[in-house]
Amino acid sequence: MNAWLLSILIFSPLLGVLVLMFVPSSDEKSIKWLGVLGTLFPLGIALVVLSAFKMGGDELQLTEKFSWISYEVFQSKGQVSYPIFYEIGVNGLSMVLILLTAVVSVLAAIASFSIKQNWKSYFILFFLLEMGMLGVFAAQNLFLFFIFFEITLIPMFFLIGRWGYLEREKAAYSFLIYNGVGSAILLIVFVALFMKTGTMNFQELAYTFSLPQAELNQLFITKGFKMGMLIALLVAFAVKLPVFPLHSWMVRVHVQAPPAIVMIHSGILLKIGAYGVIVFGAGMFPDQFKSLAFVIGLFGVINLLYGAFLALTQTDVKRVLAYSSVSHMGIVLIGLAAGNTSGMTGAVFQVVSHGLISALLFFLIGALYERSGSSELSAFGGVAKRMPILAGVFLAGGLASLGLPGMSGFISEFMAFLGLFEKMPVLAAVGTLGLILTAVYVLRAVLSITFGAEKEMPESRDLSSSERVPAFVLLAAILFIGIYPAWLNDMLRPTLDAILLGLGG
Amino acid sequence: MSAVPLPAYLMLALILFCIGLFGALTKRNAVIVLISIELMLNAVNINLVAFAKYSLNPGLTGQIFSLFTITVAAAEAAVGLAILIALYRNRKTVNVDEMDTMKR
Amino acid sequence: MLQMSWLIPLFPLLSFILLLLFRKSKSESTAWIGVLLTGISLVMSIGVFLAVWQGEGIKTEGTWFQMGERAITMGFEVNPLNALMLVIVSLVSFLVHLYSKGYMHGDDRFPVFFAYLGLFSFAMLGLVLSPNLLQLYMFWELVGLGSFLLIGFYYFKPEAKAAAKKAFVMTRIGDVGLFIGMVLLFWQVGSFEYDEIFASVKNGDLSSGMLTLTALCIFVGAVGKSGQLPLHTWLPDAMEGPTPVSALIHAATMVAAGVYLVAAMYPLFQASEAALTVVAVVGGLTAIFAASIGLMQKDIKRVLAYSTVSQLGYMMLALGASGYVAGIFHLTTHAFFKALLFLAAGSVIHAVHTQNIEEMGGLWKKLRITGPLFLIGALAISGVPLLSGFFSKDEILASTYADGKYGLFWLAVIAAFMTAFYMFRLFFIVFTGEARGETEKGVHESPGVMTFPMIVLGVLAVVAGYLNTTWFGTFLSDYLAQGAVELPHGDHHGPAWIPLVATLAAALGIALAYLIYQRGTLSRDWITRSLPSLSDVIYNKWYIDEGYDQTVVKGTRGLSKLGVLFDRYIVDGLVTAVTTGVQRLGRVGSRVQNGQVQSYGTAAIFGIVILLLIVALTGGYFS
Amino acid sequence: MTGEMIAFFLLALTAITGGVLLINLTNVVHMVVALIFTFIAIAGIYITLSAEFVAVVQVLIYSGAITIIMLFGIMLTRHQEKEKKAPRLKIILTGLTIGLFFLIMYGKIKDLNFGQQNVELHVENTKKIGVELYSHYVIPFELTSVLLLVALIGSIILAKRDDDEKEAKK
Amino acid sequence: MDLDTLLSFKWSVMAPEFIILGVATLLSVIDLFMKKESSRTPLAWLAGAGVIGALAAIFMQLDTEVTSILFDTYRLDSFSKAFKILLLLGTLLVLVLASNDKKEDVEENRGEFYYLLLAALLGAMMMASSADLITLFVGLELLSLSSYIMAGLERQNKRSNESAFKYVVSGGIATAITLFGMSYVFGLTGETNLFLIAQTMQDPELLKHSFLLMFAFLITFAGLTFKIAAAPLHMWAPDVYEGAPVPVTAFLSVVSKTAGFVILLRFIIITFIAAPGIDSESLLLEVQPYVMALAAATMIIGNVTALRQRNIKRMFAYSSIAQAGYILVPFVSNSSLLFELIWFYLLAYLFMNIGAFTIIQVLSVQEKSNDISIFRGLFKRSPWLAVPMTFFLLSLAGIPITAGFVGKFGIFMGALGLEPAHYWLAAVMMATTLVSYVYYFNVIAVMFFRDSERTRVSVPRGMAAVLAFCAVSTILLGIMPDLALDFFYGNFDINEFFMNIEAVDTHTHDH
Repeated sequence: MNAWLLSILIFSPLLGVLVLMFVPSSDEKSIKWLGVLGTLFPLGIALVVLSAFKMGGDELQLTEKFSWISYEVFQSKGQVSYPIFYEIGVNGLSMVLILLTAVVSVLAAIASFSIKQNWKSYFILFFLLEMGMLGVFAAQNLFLFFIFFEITLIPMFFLIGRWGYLEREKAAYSFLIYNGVGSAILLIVFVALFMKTGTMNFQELAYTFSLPQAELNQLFITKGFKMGMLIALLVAFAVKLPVFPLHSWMVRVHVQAPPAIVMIHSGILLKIGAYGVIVFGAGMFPDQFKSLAFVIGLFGVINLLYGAFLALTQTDVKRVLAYSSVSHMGIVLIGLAAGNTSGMTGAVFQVVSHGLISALLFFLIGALYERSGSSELSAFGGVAKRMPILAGVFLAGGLASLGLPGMSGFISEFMAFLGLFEKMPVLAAVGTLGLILTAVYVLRAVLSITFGAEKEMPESRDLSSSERVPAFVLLAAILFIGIYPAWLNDMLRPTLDAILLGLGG
Repeated sequence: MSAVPLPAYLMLALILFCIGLFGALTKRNAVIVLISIELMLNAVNINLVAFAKYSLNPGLTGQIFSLFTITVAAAEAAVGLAILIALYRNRKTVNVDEMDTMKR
Repeated sequence: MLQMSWLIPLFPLLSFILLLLFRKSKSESTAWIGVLLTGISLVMSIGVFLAVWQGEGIKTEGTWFQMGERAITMGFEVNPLNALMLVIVSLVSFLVHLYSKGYMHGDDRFPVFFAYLGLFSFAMLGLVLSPNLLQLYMFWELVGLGSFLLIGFYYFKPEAKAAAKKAFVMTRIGDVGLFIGMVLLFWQVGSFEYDEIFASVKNGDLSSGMLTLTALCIFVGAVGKSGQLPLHTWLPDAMEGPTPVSALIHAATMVAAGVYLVAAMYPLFQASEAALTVVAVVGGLTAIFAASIGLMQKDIKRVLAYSTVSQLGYMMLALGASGYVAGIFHLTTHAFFKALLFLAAGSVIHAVHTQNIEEMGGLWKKLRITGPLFLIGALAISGVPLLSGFFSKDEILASTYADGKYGLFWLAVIAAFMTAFYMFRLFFIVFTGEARGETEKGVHESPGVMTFPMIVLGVLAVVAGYLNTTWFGTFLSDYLAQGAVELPHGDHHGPAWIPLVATLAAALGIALAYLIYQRGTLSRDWITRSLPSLSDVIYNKWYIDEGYDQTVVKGTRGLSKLGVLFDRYIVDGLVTAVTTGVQRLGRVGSRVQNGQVQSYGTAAIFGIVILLLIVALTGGYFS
Repeated sequence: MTGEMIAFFLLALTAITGGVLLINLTNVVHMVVALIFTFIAIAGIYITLSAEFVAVVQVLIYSGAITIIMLFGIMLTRHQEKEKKAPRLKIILTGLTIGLFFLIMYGKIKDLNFGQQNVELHVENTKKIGVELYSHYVIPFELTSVLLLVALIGSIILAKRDDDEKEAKK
Repeated sequence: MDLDTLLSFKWSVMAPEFIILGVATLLSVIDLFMKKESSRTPLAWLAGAGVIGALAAIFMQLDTEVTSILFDTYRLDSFSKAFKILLLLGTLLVLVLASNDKKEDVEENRGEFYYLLLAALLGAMMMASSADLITLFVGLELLSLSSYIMAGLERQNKRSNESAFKYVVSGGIATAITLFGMSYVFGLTGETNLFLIAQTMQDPELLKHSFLLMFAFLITFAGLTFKIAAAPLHMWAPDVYEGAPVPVTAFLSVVSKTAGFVILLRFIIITFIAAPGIDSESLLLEVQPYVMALAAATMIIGNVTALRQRNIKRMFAYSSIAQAGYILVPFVSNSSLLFELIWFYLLAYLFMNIGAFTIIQVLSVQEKSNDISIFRGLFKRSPWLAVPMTFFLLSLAGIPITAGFVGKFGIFMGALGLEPAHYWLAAVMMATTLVSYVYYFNVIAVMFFRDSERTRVSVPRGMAAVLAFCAVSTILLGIMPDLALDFFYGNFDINEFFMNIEAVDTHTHDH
C-alpha cells in the first residue's frame, strides 16, 4: 500500500472528477456536496500519508520511481540515454505543503458554495487544480514538476475566466501570460539542466552541481552557467511568487477571481514560487545563491515595502489584500536571503502561514461580497454590529496578517527578520518599516469594514454554519502554528537542514 | 580549347531566370505570370544541360534531369491555366492584382 | 506556590475564553466570572509576592521550538521586580473588573467587555512573568492587542475607531524598535534570556556602540508603550475607551510596561551611559511637556491622561538617572493613585454623563465618596507630604540630583508644580463651586461595586508610599536588591532641601489653582490673555498631532499614492508596451499579407537575397 | 572566335531579347510570341551543349505545346489586349531585389570552371537517353506518367464548363 | 541494363506505393463509370482501404533491411518507413474527415478528390523513400500538382479558385527557385544520387566554390520552405488555407508539411553532411545561423500575425506557419535526436491539427462561416466537441499532458543539447509560444466564456471517430510518449539513413 500511497494521493482528486461525470449538471446540491467530498478524500489520504511519514526520519520518503520516457542518443562517446522517470516522494517541506494543499482545498470547496452557475465544470476543474498542486509538491524531478506546474495553470485560467468578476477574462489572460513567462523560462532551464547532466532528479542534480569544478568542466558546466541557470530560475519563480515588478497579474487575479479560487491561489499557488526557489535555487546552486543573497534580500525588502505602501491607499479591500500578499511574499524572500536556519525556517513558515491567513481573509471577503455585492471599503462600515462573528474572525485574520504574536504570522516574520538581521542588519532594519506599515494598512482595511457607523447592506446575516467551518478551521490552524510552532518545525527541520548544509549556514 | 565557357551558359541562365522572375512578380496578366514561371524553369534547364557537359562528373544525367523538368513544367502550365480558367469563369478577370479577396 | 505561578495569567485567559462563549448572554452576572478568575490571580500573586519577599525566586523554561542548534525557550520567571508587578497588575485588574461591573451596567456587549479585560490581564501578567525578551515581546504585543480592543470597544464611534488604530500603530512603531533591539541582542549574545544577556553584558562581550544601540532600540519600545515623547500622542486619544479601561491600561499597567521593560533590562542600560542619559532626557522632557499640556485640557480624562504621560516621564527620568528603585517605587504608587483618579473620574462621568469639566461643578456635595477619594488621589499625585506620591517623587528628584542631572532636576520640579496646579484645577472646577450645564439632575453616587475598588485604591494611595521612606525603612529597595539588578547607588538621600522644594512646588501649584479656580482672585483666562500664542500652542497640545499629520501621515500617504501611480503607469505600462508592441507587430505582419500573390513572391525573393547578402558580407565574398 | 561561340552569342542574344520583350511589350499576345523566340533560341543553346534530344523536346513542348495552350488561355479568358503596367514602386523594388540577386550570383558564377567537359554527349544522344530513362530512371519516369495523368484529369475537372454539369443536374 | 537486371530488384518493397497507385487508378476508373448523382462515399471507403493496406504493407516491412532499387531512386530504409507511416496516417484521417463532408457543392467533385489525394500521397511517399534528386523532384511535383488541383476543387467558390491560383503561382515560383538551387548542387557535383553528391562534395576542387555551394544550399532550402510553409516562402499559406476546402487545408497543413520536412531532411542532411563551408568548416555548421534566423522569423511571423486573425482557418494557417518554425529548430541544432524529435513532433502535430480541423469542418459546415465566432458557447452547446478542441489547442500551445508538450520538450532538448546550446533560439521559441497562448486560448475563451443561442452541433459518425482517435492519441502521447518513442527506437534504426549501400558497391559511371 505504502508503495503507491503518494501516487494515490496525487491522483485522488480524479476520483471526484470521475464521480461528477455521472451527476446531471443541474443537480446543484449533490454536485456541491460531492465537491466537498471530493476534496475530503484527498485530505484523508493526505492524513494517511502524514501518518506514514516519519518525522525527522530519512530525507525523502514514500518514494516511487518508474521509467517513463527515454530518449536514446548516439554520440561519439557511444550511446547516451536521456531517461525521464516518474519519480515522486515527500520530504518535510513538501509534506507540509501537501497537507496545506489538502486542507485549503477542502475549505475552498466549502467556500465554493457561493458559486452561482455551472457547478459541475467548476468542480471538475477544481479537482484538476488540486491534483496539479499536490503533484507539484510531490514531484521529485524537473519534468514532473513542470508538468504539474502547468496543470495548475490551465484549470486556473478557466476558473478565473469563467467564474470571476467583471474583468475576469483580462485577469485570466494576465494570469496565463505572466505565468506562461515563468514556466517558459523554467522549461528552458530544466531542459538545459537535463541536457547537461542527463538527469532530472532533484537529488542527483544537486549532487552533480556539488561536484568539484574540474569534473563539472567536463560536462561543460561552468560557474557562469550555474549562475545563469540560477538567475533564470529565480526570475521564473519570481513571477509566481510574485516579486516586484512582476506582481501586477497577481493583483488582478486576486481582485477578479472568485473568492474560493483566490483562497487556493493565494494560499497555495503563490507558494509554488517559494517552494521552487527553496528547492531549486537554494537546494541546487547554494554557492551562487549565497552570492546573490543581497539582491534577493533587497528584492524581499522592496517587495515588503512596495506592497505595504500600495496597500495603504487602496479603496478596494481585495486590492488591499492583494498588495498585502505582495508584501508578505517579500518576507519569504527576506528569509531566503538570510540563508541561515532562522531565515529559512521563517521563509517556510511564512509560506504556510500566509497560505492559511490569506485563505481565511479571502474567504471572509468572499462572504462579505456575497452579502453586500461590493468589495469597496467605502461600502462597508460597522459590520461588527450585525455580523459579530464575521467581524471578529476578520479582525483576527487581520491581526494574524500583521504578525501578532500567538498567531502564525508572527513566527514567520520574526524568524525571517531574525535571520536577515544576522546577515544584513541595515537592510533588515529598513525592512522593519514594513511591519509598521502592515499594521497601518491592515487596520485601516479591517477597521473601516468592521468598525465605525453601520452602513446598509442588502443582506446582513452572520456567517452561516457552513461558512463557519472554513473560518474556524483556518483560524485554529493559524493559532496552532502560532502557539506551538514546534510541530511544523520538527517536520521541516531535516529538509531545511539539508538545504542549509549546502548553503553552509 | 575554344569552346564556349561554362560561365557564359550559366550567365545566360541567370539572366533568363531573373527576367522570368521579374515577369512573374510584376506582370498583371495571369497568363503572362504563368509563362514567366515557365521561363524560369527554362533557365534552370539551361543550367542543367550546361552542367551535363561541364562538371566534375559530366554525363547524361543533367540532360535527363532537364527532360523531367520540362515535363513537369508543361504539366504545371496546364494545371495553372486550368485553374486560371476556372477562376476567370467566376471572377471575369485575369488581373493578378485583383485576386486579393483573401488577405490580412 | 512559586511553581504554580505560571497559572496566574491563565485564569484571566480562561475568563476570556469563557466569556467569549457566553458572549451572547444578556445576564450581567457573567461579570462575576471575570471578577472571580482575576481574584484568584490576585490571591496567587500575593502569595507569590510574599514568597519572593522571603527571598525565593524561580525560573523554569522549556523548549518552544528548536531553531537549528539553538533552542527558543518559553517559561516563566519570578523575581522581586516582577513579583511586585504581578501584584500591582492583578490587583488593579481585579479592582477594575469589579468596578466595571457597575460602570458597564446596561451595555449590550457586557460579557465581551469582560472578555477583553481578561485577555488584557492575561497578556499583562504573561508579560511580567516572561523570563526572556522574546516571550516578553510576544506578550508585549498581546497587551497592545488588549488595549486596542478595549479602546475600540465602542467600535461604532468613529473616534474610538481612530483612537484604537492610532494606539496600535503608534505603539507598533515602538515595538519595532524593541524588535530590532531584541534581534540585535540575540545575534550578539546568542540568546533571548535575560540572564544570558546580562552575563554577556557583564563579561563585556558587546561593544559599547552595540550596547548603546540595543539599549536605545529597546528604549524605543518603552517609549511607544509608555507614551513618551515623541510617541505619546496615542495615549490621550486612548481615552475613547471606557473609563475603567483607562484606569487599568492607560494608567496603572500597560503604560507602565515600558518602565518595567527598562527596569527589567536595567543591566543593559547601566552598561551604557549614553543610553541612560537618553532615557533620562526623554523622561524629563516628557514629564514637563505633558504636564504643560495638562494645564489647559477641558476633558477630565484627557487631563488625567496627560498627567499619566507626565508621571511616566518621571519614572523614565528616575531610571535614566540611575534611580532604579525610585522609578519602580513611583510606578507602584502611581499605579494606585492614578487608577484611583481614573476610577473616580469614571464615577464622575458615570454620574454626570459628560467628560467636559466645564459642564461640571459642585459635585463635592453630591458625590460624597467619590469626591474625597478624588481629593486623596490629587493630593497624592501632587506630592503632598505623607501621601504616597510625595515619597516616590521625592526619591526621583533626589536620584536625579544625585546623578548630577541638575537641569532635569529643575525641570522635574517645575513639572511637579504644574502637576499640582492642573490636578487641583481639575478638582476645584469639578467638585467645588456651582453646578454648570445641564448635568445637575439625576446625579447620584455610584453603586458599591464601583466605590469599593476606589476605597481600596484610596487607602493604597495613601499608604503605598511607606514602602520606601527615609523614616520607616527602605523595604522596597531592600526587596528589589534581591533581584538580578545590582542597584546603582543604593538609596538616594540627597540634600535635605529636596523634599522641601518638592513640597513647595506642590503647595504653590495647589495655591495657584485655589486662587484661580476657587477664590477667583485671579481671572481664569489670565494666562490665556497674557500669552495668547503660547496658551494656544499648549491648548492644542503643541500641535504635535497636526505636525505628524502634515509630515509623516501625509508623506506616507503621498508615497503610497505615488506608488499606485507607479504601479499603474510604469509597472503595468511596461507590460502594456510589450503587449501593444507585439500587437503592432502582428498588425504589420497582417498588412504585409496584402492578398497579392506577387508581393508574397517578392517578399520571398527579398528574404533569399538578404540571406545571400549576409553570407556574402560575412563570408569574405569579395576577397 | 569559333563558330560555336558566334552561334552561342546569337542564340543568347535572341533568348534575352525575347525575355526583355516579354517584359516590355504591352500586348499580351505579342509577349507570348516574343517568348517563342526565346524558347527556340534556348533549343539552339541545347544543341551547342550537345543535347540534341533535349533541344527537340524543347521545341516541341515549349515552342509548341506550352505556347499554344497559353495562347488558348489568352483567347479563352478574353482579356483586354493591353496590359496595364504595375505600379512603379513595385517594379522598382522588385527590380532592385532581383538585380541584387543577379549581382550576387554573378560574382561567383563568372569563374566557375571545372576545366573539363564531356565531349561524347552528342554520340547516340537520344539512344543513350532512352536507355537511361528506361533503366536507371524508370521509377521517376513512371512517376512522371502519374503526374501527367493527374495534370490531365485535374485540368479537365477544373476547366470543365459548369453549365454542362448544371444541366446534368437538372 | 537489361530486363533481367531490372527484374532482379526487389520490387516487392515498393508494395505500399503500388497499392496506393493501384487504388488511385482504380478509383479514377470507377469514378468515370459511376453515375453523376450517386454518392461518392464508397470511393472514400475504398481509398481508405487502400491507405490501410499500404500501412499494413509498411508494418510488414518493418523488419526489412535497407533496400535500394535502381541506384537509390527508390530506397526503403527506416527513415522512409517512419515517415511514410506519418504520411499514410495523416491521409487516412483526412479521408475520413472528407468522406463525411456534406457540403453539396463539393459533392460533385467528390470522386476526383479521393484519387487526387492518393496521387498526392504517392508523391509524398516517393519523396520519403528516394535518395535521388530526380525522383525527389518528381515526387515533390506530383504532390504539388495534386494539391493545386485539390485546392481549387470547389470550382464555383471564388475563394477556392483564388486560393488555387495563388497556390499554383507561388508553387511555380518556389519550384523554379528550388530547381535553380538544385541545378547548382547537381552542377557542382554532377550527380543526382544524394550519396554520390555527398561523396563528391568532399572533392577538394569544390573548396574553391564553397560560396556557390552555400548559395545553392540557401536557395534550395528557401525553395523547399514553400512546402513546410516557413519563412521566406510562407506567405501563400494563409490565403490558400482560407480558400481551400477544409479537408484540403487539413491535408496541406499536415501531410504536405510532413512531406516537406521529409524532403528537407533527406536532401539537406545527406547531401550537405560532408560539404565544406566557406571557412573550411562544415557547411551544415556554417549555415546554422541562417536556418536559425529563418526558424526564428517563421515562429515570430506565424505567431504574431495569428493574433489578429478572426477567421479560424486563417488563424490555423498562421499557427501552422509557427509550428513549422518550431520543427525547424531541431533541424538547426543538428542534434543526434533530430529524427525522432521531428518525427514525434510531426506525429503529435498530425493528431492535434487534424483533430482541430475536424471540428472546424463540422462547425463551419453547420454555421456556414469560418469566423471564430462559430465557436461561441460551444462548451454549452456541445461539450463533446469543446473538450477535445481544448485538448488540441492546448497541445498546439504546448501545454503538458498533451503530445504537443512532449514534442516541444523534445525540440528544446535538441536546441539545448549540443555545445554550444542555442539559448536565444529557445528563448525566441518560448516567447513566441507565449504569444501563441493568446490566440489559442482566445478560441478556448470563446468556447467556454461566451454564450450563444445557437443549437447543438451534430457530428457525423466518421468524424466523431477521427475526433476521438485524435483526442485520445493527443492525450496518450502526452502522458506516455514512450508509446511512440519505443516504437520508433524499436523499429527504426536511423543509422540506415546514412547507409549508402548502393553507391559504393555497384555504382558505375555508365555514361
